[in-house]
Amino acid sequence: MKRRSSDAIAVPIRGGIVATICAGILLGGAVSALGEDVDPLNGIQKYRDMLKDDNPAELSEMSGEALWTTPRGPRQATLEACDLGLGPGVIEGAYARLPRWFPDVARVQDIESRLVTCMTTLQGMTAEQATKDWTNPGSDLENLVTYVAGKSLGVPIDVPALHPREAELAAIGEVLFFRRAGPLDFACATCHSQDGRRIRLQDLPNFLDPESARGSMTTWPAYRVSQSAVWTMERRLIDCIRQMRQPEPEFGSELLIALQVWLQKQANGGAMAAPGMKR
Amino acid sequence: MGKPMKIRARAAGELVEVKVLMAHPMESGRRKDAAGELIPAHYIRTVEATCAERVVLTAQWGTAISANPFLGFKFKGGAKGDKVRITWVDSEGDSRSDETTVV
Amino acid sequence: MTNTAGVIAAFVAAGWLTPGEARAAEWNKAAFAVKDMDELIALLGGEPATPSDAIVFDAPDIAENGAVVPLALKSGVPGTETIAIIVEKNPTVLAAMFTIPPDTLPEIMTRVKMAESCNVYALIRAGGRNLFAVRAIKVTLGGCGG
Amino acid sequence: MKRLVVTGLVCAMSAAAVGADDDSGLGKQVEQVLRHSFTTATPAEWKTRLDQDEVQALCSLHHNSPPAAVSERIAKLSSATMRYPEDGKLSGDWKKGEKLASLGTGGHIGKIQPDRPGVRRGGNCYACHVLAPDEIDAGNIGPSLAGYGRRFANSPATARIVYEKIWNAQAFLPCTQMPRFGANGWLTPQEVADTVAFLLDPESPVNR
Repeated sequence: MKRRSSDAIAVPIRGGIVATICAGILLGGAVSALGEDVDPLNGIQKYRDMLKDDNPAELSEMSGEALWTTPRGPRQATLEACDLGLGPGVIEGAYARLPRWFPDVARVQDIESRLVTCMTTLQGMTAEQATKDWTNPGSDLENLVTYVAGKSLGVPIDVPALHPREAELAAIGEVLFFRRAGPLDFACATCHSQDGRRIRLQDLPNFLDPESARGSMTTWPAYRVSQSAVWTMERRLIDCIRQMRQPEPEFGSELLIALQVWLQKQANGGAMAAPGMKR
Repeated sequence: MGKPMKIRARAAGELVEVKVLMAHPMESGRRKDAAGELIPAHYIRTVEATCAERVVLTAQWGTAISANPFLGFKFKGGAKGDKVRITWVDSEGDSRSDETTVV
Repeated sequence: MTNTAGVIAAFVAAGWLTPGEARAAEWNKAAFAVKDMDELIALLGGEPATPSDAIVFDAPDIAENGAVVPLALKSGVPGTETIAIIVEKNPTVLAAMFTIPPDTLPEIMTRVKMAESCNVYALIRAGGRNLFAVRAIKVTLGGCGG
Repeated sequence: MKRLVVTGLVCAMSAAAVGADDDSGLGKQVEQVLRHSFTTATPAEWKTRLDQDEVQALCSLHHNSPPAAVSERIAKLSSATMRYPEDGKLSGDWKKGEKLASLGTGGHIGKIQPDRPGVRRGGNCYACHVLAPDEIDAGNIGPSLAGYGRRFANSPATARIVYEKIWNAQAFLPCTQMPRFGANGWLTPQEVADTVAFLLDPESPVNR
């Protein structure tokens, strides 16, 4: 685990007069000997090691597999003919290549929105039925996403964003990553643009660094012990935005797709290791 | 009926090592939902493990076992091909029983 | 939803359990209401508990989240019949009691909830003796705020 | 006071530069995505939660590394936001400040997990800073502030700078990650003063 002492000035400022003056009177800038010797991270590492195996997300994968292969909905069809981008029924490696452009719906979809498309077209459900209670622990949609993601185990993330709309969304996603708003002035970049940072003791991936981005993106969906539930990347992003004290973006909305296209692009080449287990 | 468990039973020498994940909310009765209402207690109280009809472990649990419980233990006298069965009963009288083959 | 007795009866009927085994799986309501280890021993019987080096109690010193704290307990005490886990500052302190048949190793891995930082005890009962090992586990607070 | 120097700097920031990105196709596309993605947000939520003020827009545009002229502009705008408690005491009750420092709740909206009514807003200082050295679960996005009060004379001048830094850190360090706790109305002047006391009071666990 990378670790830095907590002495750096928060944001590097390039050559501004103001910045220079301010650095001189910055009250928090000095290195403190106190607090530096407190290193609880070894203790936390042992905790994580002891939880490495036997991930309760395996229960979600089992439920997801049953949902994939069981006839459901008004048409009593399974999802086994669902095209996740690699052809009907091809599930292995599909997650690692999402989000992507789907010509049949003429838009870029992530795994959740693609599954909803399959549930509506193949099984005859309404979108409301397909997404009902999806944020509840153990929801059908989260179980399905976990099952599909598990079928990309070891497959490198491959979201080059070459289709024009994918490329547009990647660019939009980058702007959104840096877009500060709300009563705490937060953007994704506030917490996720530097190496070795933590909120309390939780490590924060730096999505400007491909290696760090891979470490994060390859391990979602993940069982979150604090929630006793598997969370998908959409769910993770919605909650980050809630914690930024901004309103909830809608499920499947372009904002969530754009952020995911950009994040996956940053993480390209990382071998999928989902489902993960996180705090 | 609860959801299926995930059971692994592996023979290593004279031992069989068993690892179980159970799908259960293990509600303590002290948590509140988004509306501020207490969520009623709902938790597994007893677990029994058998191998070829012989009891190899029993457990009594309270509300402090984590949600989606994990249990690992080892016993002697089992062999590849034996059936290991895990059964739980919860505080609402609901139960679940699943088995796997020792590999 | 059926009641516990009904379920056990069904298992017996299905040949999964013998009547004797079903009794072994009964739940000790009084034990799960005790407020500390001494009260538990008073309830279950035997000598007052003493610390023992023969118990290997593996746990993290720091738990990243109190909802899931992994524990691994191993008793080197001959004739270990019961392993109990006691979380000192939980509203009800007894987390679990495991009954160990003779051919089962006195080794348990599980995960418990901790309401706050405190001592966690592994209590071993063997032939009327009560022995324990203890670990202080710190539960850390989470990130962005609620 | 050096802050006055900052305040007095002439700013040559042009209005055109502020909205540079907005005129491009990308800026319009981002706006469109936001409109399509937060369709249930109320006008009040747009105003307070999603629309950007000038400082937020500038920091976003420059990825939090603004050029000199922009830094000056941000510092000037930020210095103009300072407000102080009515009683003039810039260092309050450290025990109240201590509670605010570890409290991370407040201000969550939405349908999935909004705050329950009556939840207090905290400063959540420990999310980013080491404060009391024996509190191990402290973050490191910001610098360690352990023993902070022992680095300076516990004087009114010190209290004023600390107060202003919590009120609006961007007056000192444009585009810092630190929220503008006072200027944004997240903490009251009294709460900011209590937090100052938590940092500076010799009795505070930060300095013991």
